[in-house]
Amino acid sequence: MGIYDIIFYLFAAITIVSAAIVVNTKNIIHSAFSLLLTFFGVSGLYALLGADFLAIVQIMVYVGGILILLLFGVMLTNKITNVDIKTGVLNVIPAILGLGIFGAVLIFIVTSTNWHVEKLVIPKTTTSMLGNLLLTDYVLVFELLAILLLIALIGAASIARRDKE
Amino acid sequence: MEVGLNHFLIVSTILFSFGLYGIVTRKNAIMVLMGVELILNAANINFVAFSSFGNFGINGQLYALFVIILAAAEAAIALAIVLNIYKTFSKVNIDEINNLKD
Amino acid sequence: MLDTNIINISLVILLLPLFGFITVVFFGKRFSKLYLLEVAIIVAAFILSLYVGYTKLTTYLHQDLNFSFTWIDFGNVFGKGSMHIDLGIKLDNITVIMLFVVTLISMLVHIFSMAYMEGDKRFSRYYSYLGIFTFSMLGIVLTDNLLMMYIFWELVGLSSYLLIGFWYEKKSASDAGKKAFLTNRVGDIGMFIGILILFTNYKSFSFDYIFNQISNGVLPFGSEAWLTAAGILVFMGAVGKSAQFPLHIWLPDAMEGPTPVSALIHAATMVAAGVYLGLRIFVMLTADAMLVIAVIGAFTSFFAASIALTQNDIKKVLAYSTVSQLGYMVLSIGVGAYTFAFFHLVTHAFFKACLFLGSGSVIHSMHHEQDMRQMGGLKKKMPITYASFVISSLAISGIPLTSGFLSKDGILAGSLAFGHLTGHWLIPALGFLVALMTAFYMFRLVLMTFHGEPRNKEKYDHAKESPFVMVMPLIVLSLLSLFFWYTPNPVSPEAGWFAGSWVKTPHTVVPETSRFNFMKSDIMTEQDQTSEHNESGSIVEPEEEVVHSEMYMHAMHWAHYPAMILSLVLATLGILLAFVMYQWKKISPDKVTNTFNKLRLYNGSLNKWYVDEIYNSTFIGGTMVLSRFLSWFDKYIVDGIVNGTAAFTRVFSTISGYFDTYIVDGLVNGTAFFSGSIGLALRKLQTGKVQTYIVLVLFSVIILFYLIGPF
Amino acid sequence: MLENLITDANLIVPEIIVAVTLLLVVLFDLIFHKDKSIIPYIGIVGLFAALYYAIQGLPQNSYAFTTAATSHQYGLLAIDSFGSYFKILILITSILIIFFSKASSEIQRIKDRSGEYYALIMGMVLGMLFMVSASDLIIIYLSVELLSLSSYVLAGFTKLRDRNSEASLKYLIYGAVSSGLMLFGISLLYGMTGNTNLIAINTVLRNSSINILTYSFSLILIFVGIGFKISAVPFHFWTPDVYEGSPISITAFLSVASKAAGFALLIRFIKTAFILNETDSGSWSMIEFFDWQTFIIIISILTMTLGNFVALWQNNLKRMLAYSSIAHAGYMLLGVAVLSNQGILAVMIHFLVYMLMNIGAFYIVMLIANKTGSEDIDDYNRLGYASPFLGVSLSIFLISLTGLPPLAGFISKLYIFLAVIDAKLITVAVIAVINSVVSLYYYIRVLKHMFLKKADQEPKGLKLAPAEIVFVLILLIPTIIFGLYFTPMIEFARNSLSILGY
Amino acid sequence: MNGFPILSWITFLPIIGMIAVLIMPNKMEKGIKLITLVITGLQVILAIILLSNFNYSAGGIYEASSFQFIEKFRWIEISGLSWLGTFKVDYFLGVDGISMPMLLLTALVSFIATISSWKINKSVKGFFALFLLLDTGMMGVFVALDFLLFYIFWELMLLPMYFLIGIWGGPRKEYAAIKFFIYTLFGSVFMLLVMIGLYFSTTEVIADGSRVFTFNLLAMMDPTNYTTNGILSPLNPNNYRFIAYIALFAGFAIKIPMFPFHTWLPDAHVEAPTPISVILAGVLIKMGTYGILRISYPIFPQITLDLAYYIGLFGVINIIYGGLVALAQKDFKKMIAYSSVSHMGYVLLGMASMSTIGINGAIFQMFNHGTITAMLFLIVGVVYDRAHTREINAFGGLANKMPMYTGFVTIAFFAAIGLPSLSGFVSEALVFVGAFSSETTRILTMFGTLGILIGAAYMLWTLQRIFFGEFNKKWDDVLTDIDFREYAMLVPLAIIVIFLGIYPSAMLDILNTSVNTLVGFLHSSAATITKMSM
Repeated sequence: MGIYDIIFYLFAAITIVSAAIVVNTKNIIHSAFSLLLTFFGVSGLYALLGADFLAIVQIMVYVGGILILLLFGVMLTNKITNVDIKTGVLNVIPAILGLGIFGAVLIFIVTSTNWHVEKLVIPKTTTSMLGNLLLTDYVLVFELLAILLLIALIGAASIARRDKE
Repeated sequence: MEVGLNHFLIVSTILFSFGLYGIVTRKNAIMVLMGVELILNAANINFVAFSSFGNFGINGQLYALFVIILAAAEAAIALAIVLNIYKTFSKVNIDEINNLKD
Repeated sequence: MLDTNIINISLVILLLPLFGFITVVFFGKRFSKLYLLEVAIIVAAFILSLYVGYTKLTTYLHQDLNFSFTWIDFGNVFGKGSMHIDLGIKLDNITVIMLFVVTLISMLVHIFSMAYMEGDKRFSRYYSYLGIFTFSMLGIVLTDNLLMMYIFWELVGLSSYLLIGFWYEKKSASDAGKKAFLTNRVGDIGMFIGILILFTNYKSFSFDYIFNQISNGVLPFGSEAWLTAAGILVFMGAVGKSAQFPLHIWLPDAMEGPTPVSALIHAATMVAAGVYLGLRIFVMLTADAMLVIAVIGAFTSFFAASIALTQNDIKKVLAYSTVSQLGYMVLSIGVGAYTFAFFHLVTHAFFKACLFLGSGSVIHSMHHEQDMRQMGGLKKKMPITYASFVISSLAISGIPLTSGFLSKDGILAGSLAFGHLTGHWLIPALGFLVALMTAFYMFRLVLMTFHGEPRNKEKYDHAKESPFVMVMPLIVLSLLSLFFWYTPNPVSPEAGWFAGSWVKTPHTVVPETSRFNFMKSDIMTEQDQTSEHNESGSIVEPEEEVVHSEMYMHAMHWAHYPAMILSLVLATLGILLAFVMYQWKKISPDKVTNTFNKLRLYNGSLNKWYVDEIYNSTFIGGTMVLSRFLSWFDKYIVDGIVNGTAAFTRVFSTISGYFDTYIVDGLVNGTAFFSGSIGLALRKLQTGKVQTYIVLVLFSVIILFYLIGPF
Repeated sequence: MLENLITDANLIVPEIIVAVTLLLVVLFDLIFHKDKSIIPYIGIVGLFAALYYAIQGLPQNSYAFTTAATSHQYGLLAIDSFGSYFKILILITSILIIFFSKASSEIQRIKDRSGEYYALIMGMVLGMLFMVSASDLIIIYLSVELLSLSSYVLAGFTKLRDRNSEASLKYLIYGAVSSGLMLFGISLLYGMTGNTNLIAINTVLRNSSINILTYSFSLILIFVGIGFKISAVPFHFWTPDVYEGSPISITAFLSVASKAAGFALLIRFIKTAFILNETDSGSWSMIEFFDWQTFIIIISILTMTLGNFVALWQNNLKRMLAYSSIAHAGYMLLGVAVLSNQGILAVMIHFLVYMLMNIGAFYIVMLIANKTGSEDIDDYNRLGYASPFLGVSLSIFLISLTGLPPLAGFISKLYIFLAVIDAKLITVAVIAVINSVVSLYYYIRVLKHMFLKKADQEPKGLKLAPAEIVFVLILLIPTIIFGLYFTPMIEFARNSLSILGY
Repeated sequence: MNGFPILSWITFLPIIGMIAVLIMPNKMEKGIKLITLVITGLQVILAIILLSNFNYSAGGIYEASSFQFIEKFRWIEISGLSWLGTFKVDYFLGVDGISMPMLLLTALVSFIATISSWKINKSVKGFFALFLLLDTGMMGVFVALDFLLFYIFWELMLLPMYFLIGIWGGPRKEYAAIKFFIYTLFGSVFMLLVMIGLYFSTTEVIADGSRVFTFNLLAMMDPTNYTTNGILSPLNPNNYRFIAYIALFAGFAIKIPMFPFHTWLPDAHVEAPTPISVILAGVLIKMGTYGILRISYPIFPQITLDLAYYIGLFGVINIIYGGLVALAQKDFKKMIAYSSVSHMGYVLLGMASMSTIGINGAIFQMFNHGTITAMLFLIVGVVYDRAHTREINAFGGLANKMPMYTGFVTIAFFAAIGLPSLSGFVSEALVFVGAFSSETTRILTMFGTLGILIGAAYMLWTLQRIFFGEFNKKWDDVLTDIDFREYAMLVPLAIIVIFLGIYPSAMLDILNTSVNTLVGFLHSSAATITKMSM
């Protein structure tokens, strides 16, 4: 077991444990901060896979953006004086049952598949390669995402703002 | 056992299952959204892992990048909707908001 | 072309009453005297039929006249060649005699009714009905084929229905009409099936053609059993129309109609149509069929006579007596005494019409009183009626010098011979017993009505002899009940022109193997062979009688005098007994009643042996129960099964209340119920909770994966 | 590079126009913030222009945005007549929906936000246009998301009633999960084939063996995303709730356009990625790893049965129409399940007709709701007498939806059954016809309420603007004409049958 | 007819009328009624013109050349479909001896029903517009020779009928209307599948010489047109053909209505307004038997011959069952409705005989039942209009109060009973004769004859209860004898009933050639198909 493996297991553990906390803790704030850890873990896994740029983006966008958004959400939808910002659960038994089967099937098929595996190649300059791809082959996607963000902006603004009464 | 593709896939699968579990079980809309994020992250791990191990080029990372951007957009809209719900119902517990049903 | 003329005249005779019917139906309301037209028409018809009868019986005595045309043409039918349905008329000797009888009695009834029905609010309607009846009856008489026979048969049924129910305000009258129609239809079904059998095999309804084919050895479906069946089935029509057991029940009820109608239809003509039909198909009756017919006839005559013994309603006695006498005629057909069956038909028509009209006269003068127990001593008040009544009663009892003696004697002789030849002795035995009973109940009737002391003084005082238009028919008919019209020799009918030359037993056409032994021809005569090989379609009647074997001739000869003497003795005995009980009061009728009632015989007879009751509780009741059950079944089960399934309905009946409340207007029946239930179940999935939906989606994915995945 | 870009841009002129219109709408929203009544017209002009170019583009047959790494036929978008046909349908629907929205009192009441409203509509249109021509899984995913994000917002846009917000939230959560599953499926498929382009995937599948379990699972997951869009059972759960909760114009839009886009996507997905070859007679033989036929037949039977049977119970007309649209998705899936050009033709025809009758039905429901404020079936009592025009028109639309001759709905149903029976799927056909009998119950129920029922109080007649009558007639007349003379409709669809790919 | 498209005119004339009616303002009720009367009157005239130009010796059935007044042109043609070749539908109308009586009946009954609708005063415009639409549907069914066209007409009359019962009907009208609709639709969707199956099994040569699939009914009848592996082709070794026959038959049987699919009929009849009952009983239910003769028989001859016994069996069940249930009815109209079930049994029995006489009788019975039942329903309408009840026991003694009415009732009732000299007798007798002559249905026929008795029983019982006995004073004011309008409806029917009873050849000659052709074709085609499939 090399250092690579140890780091992998570390990040994997962080990811999975914190994800477990995210979905199991009753306290929303706890859960939001666990999510932060999860994102970190995933980011680490990206790094292990040689996706350095992606790892950074993960942290920037998720931690800097999405998570903050979520926290805002939590704050805005719960009275701050309310000490135990807790939330109930439902569907636990069918969920465990269903997802148990679902997860088991998934793990079974994932592991049993003979994936196309070659030697792990870690490209050095992912950032420039990604940049190139983004503006050549995937320029359409790039534009599409721009419009998507615009729509998200308009949509979010229009639905969240207070109506003129 | 040396860490290989399967390890990453197992992590992603677990993450995926947790995400779904969260979505299904949590009452709070925001926590449901957290579950969605977990799913997206799981898929992203897959993309990156496949592209790295399968030598499919760097496209997989690009896809993950797209997904991250999309997740942000989705989160923005989602939270706007949740806020709207909160304004309307003064609560964000999804299971209590079911006027629309048969 | 005299024969064409006769045909044309016959057609005119047929259509005249129809014309009268239509005219009176449409204009009877506006012109109240229009019934006179109807009377005039029937008089004309009578005169014409006299002419036809005369010409036929003189010029064409041994030749039949035919006329037919194509009614429906089916063209060239696949696999069967050209096919068509013809209608037509045929004049032979019995036709013209019947023509005469029908028009005569019809005419007399028309005349009689002018007084009897006077003042009825539907007077002209009555005449129009008489018109359509006469038309239908003449149709039966004239037809040369089974289909037309059936058509007019039904029309006769209709006119009978209309006339019996003429006073339809009375429930009993409309009931009786309905009963008559329906009972007749039972017989008609048999007749119709019989006709179907014949048509299916011979592609023709024509009597002559069918008989010709049979005599050529072409049997229905190739078997003699089917021939027997066809004969019996067609005869079923006669059982209905001639009120034979077990379909006799309608005739006594039919007395609800006006009495002249009873005379015309239910004594002289319509009921005789059954016998006429029997005679028409006589040649195709096999031995088995004949035996069945004989048994039916014998039993009916006895059975009806036994009821007639105790009836108190004057018309009921006559009605049962009619049934009984019709039984005689049927018996006569059964035993092969063709001539005497027809002879009795004719003589009975006259004397029974006379009796009915006489009773009508009595009823008329007694202000529609029909119960004999209210009568008595009328002979002084109504001498002419009384005289004609007595003559007719003597005739029906079979006392010499009357026509009844001649015909009845022939029948009894025939049955005796039959008993002798076949060993079926019960048939003649019943015949003779009935002769005794007939004489008794007829004179019981005469004595109770005309003799003794008046029992209802008030009605008696008002009674008087009927007007001329009513007694004239009585006189005519009673005169016709005397012997000299038929034969010069009052004890030998064969000596006369009627039985001697006009009406001869035709040659049977059934295969040798299914004839009675005594009917097998020992020696074929030459005419016989030519007739069998005549393929022109119409049989030329053999000039000599070759039907019966030597054996039969011997038997007849042997039976003649014993039968005559025995019947005479029995008739006299019956009359004497009536006198003893009702005139001289030597034996109290009550005592006899009580004696017999120890065996419940009296009440049984009085109540017509409960046949009606049995029918009511079995066939009619059963049908009604069945029909109500089916109606229920239809409403709840068939509808239920078709609309869904009954089981489904049961399973979901618990929630049906819920269902009804919400969906009943749109989704009323079972399919809807079924679909609604599915919908209801599926609907439960739509909880409104989005997370539940997601759980369901996840499960669905797993299930789909299981279903479709390559396991 | 730039040349390529220009060539490619030429191929997606309608999309570009819609995108520009979107920007213009936003721009004008800012400029005319007092009176925004001009904005819908900008949208209409833009959509008409796009429609014009879409019609122009019908004969085109080539890939756009081909990736440099691969040969020419691996484009991100497939511009073919099949796609153009659906683009035309979607654009026509969009134009109708804008007029529809202009007439809807719900939308009128949020006039001040109409800029955003129409911008989001344009976003939806754009998403759908990309969906119908997407031939790469990433484009598929992103265009679905573009459509979804816009429609999430639009579902709750009016904020007039609680149920708007609720619809929005449910739609969001359901949609996010569905697309998440789809994305996961895509990632698995990517892992197996190393590619996201449908053609490339097809090539890989032809040439190498793959793990069937994983393959099936990923396809089912991807199907969740598409099934969500076309509301196929069991991925339909959002449909009734969202249809009922959304503004009626959006409901109509979702039920027609977004479903059309979903079907186009599904057909292209199956036809491009999994076909082995197409015979001369137009039937497809598929790569055998996954039994698409059985799978879609199962889904289809479930869909139509559930749609029809549950619709029986609905009292809200919008909700009933939601279930009816589920049922229709079932019939159309039958056309897909045949896996032949014939089936595709039937689906295309059905969509054309479905657009007419469904928008028509929704429009009348909207007109009535405008006046009465109710979509409840009990409030329709005797409406046929008070407003005979609306009553008769709605009857015709509903009868056409039932599929009775001589209306266009019959023809499209006939074509579906022609395809199904020709494929010898007799049992399926029997189930489908029984379903169509069941469907009669709930359609006729509306008619019953309008004409047969007694009302507590006689409803007042509705005054209709001429424009509203014209709108109804525009939909009504083709519904009748195409029932009697359907040659042009079928010629049009038949000429648009070609799908790029093998 | 010199190119004058008379069949199109007679079929679509009511559509013109419908448009005219719709244009008329609501208030001009008289005008609307007059338009309808004129239109249906014109239809009768056109029908008479058709009859006078009818060639009695042309067989029709399977041979396009011996159909008359043919109108045929390409309605839909879509070429270049790789899997179908050319998709084409013909507008193909024509008349032969089987459709001619039905056409006459439709024209006549529609006209009578229009007169009978004179008293409709609720939503007059809607009523007559729907009525005329219904008229087109019915007429179209009887003249269409293309299956798709037939199907369209068949379905076309569903919706008007639904509304006509549902809006203008009695207390349970909604139930009855939906029941009618669902039953019929249920039958017809299977017809649709069979139609498509047949479409893919038959080809026809078109102008350019190529063979294409076809909806042409006549082409479907020709065994040489079958494709080798069409789903309903006898060359294809599967049993779909049998199933298709059953499905198609069920579709028609529901319309007849054949036991056990008959339960919609009493409901629909009882609830429908008088003119609609008249149409329903007079014309609509004939479509079922007509469809069987026109489509099931010649297209599936060998199965038809195989199943003859069962067709007859259901016929006899209809006769007896319908009759017995009618006997138990207390509602006048329901009684007559069930009598229709019984009478349609004769039609089935006659058809099952597969013989010229039987089928002649069956078609003649269809016509006669049309006229007689129309009369019966009009008769019910007369008392219902006046007394507003149909309870049989509520009446009594009407014979004195309403003598002319009673006269018509007697004619109608006795015609229904099958009294000779009225038309019902001839057809029933021919049915029995025909059915008895066929070995398969012989025993059944014997049971069937029981219908004669049961029919008489319920009819006479009803006659007695309503018209005889004591008059119920309650009705003294309301019950008046029939007026001119009612004469106008009843007299023509009565005349037809009597005329055809005395001179049935007037109708049978129209039928005969076609029926002979049909019977011959049945056997020869069955033989051909049997040979092909071996």
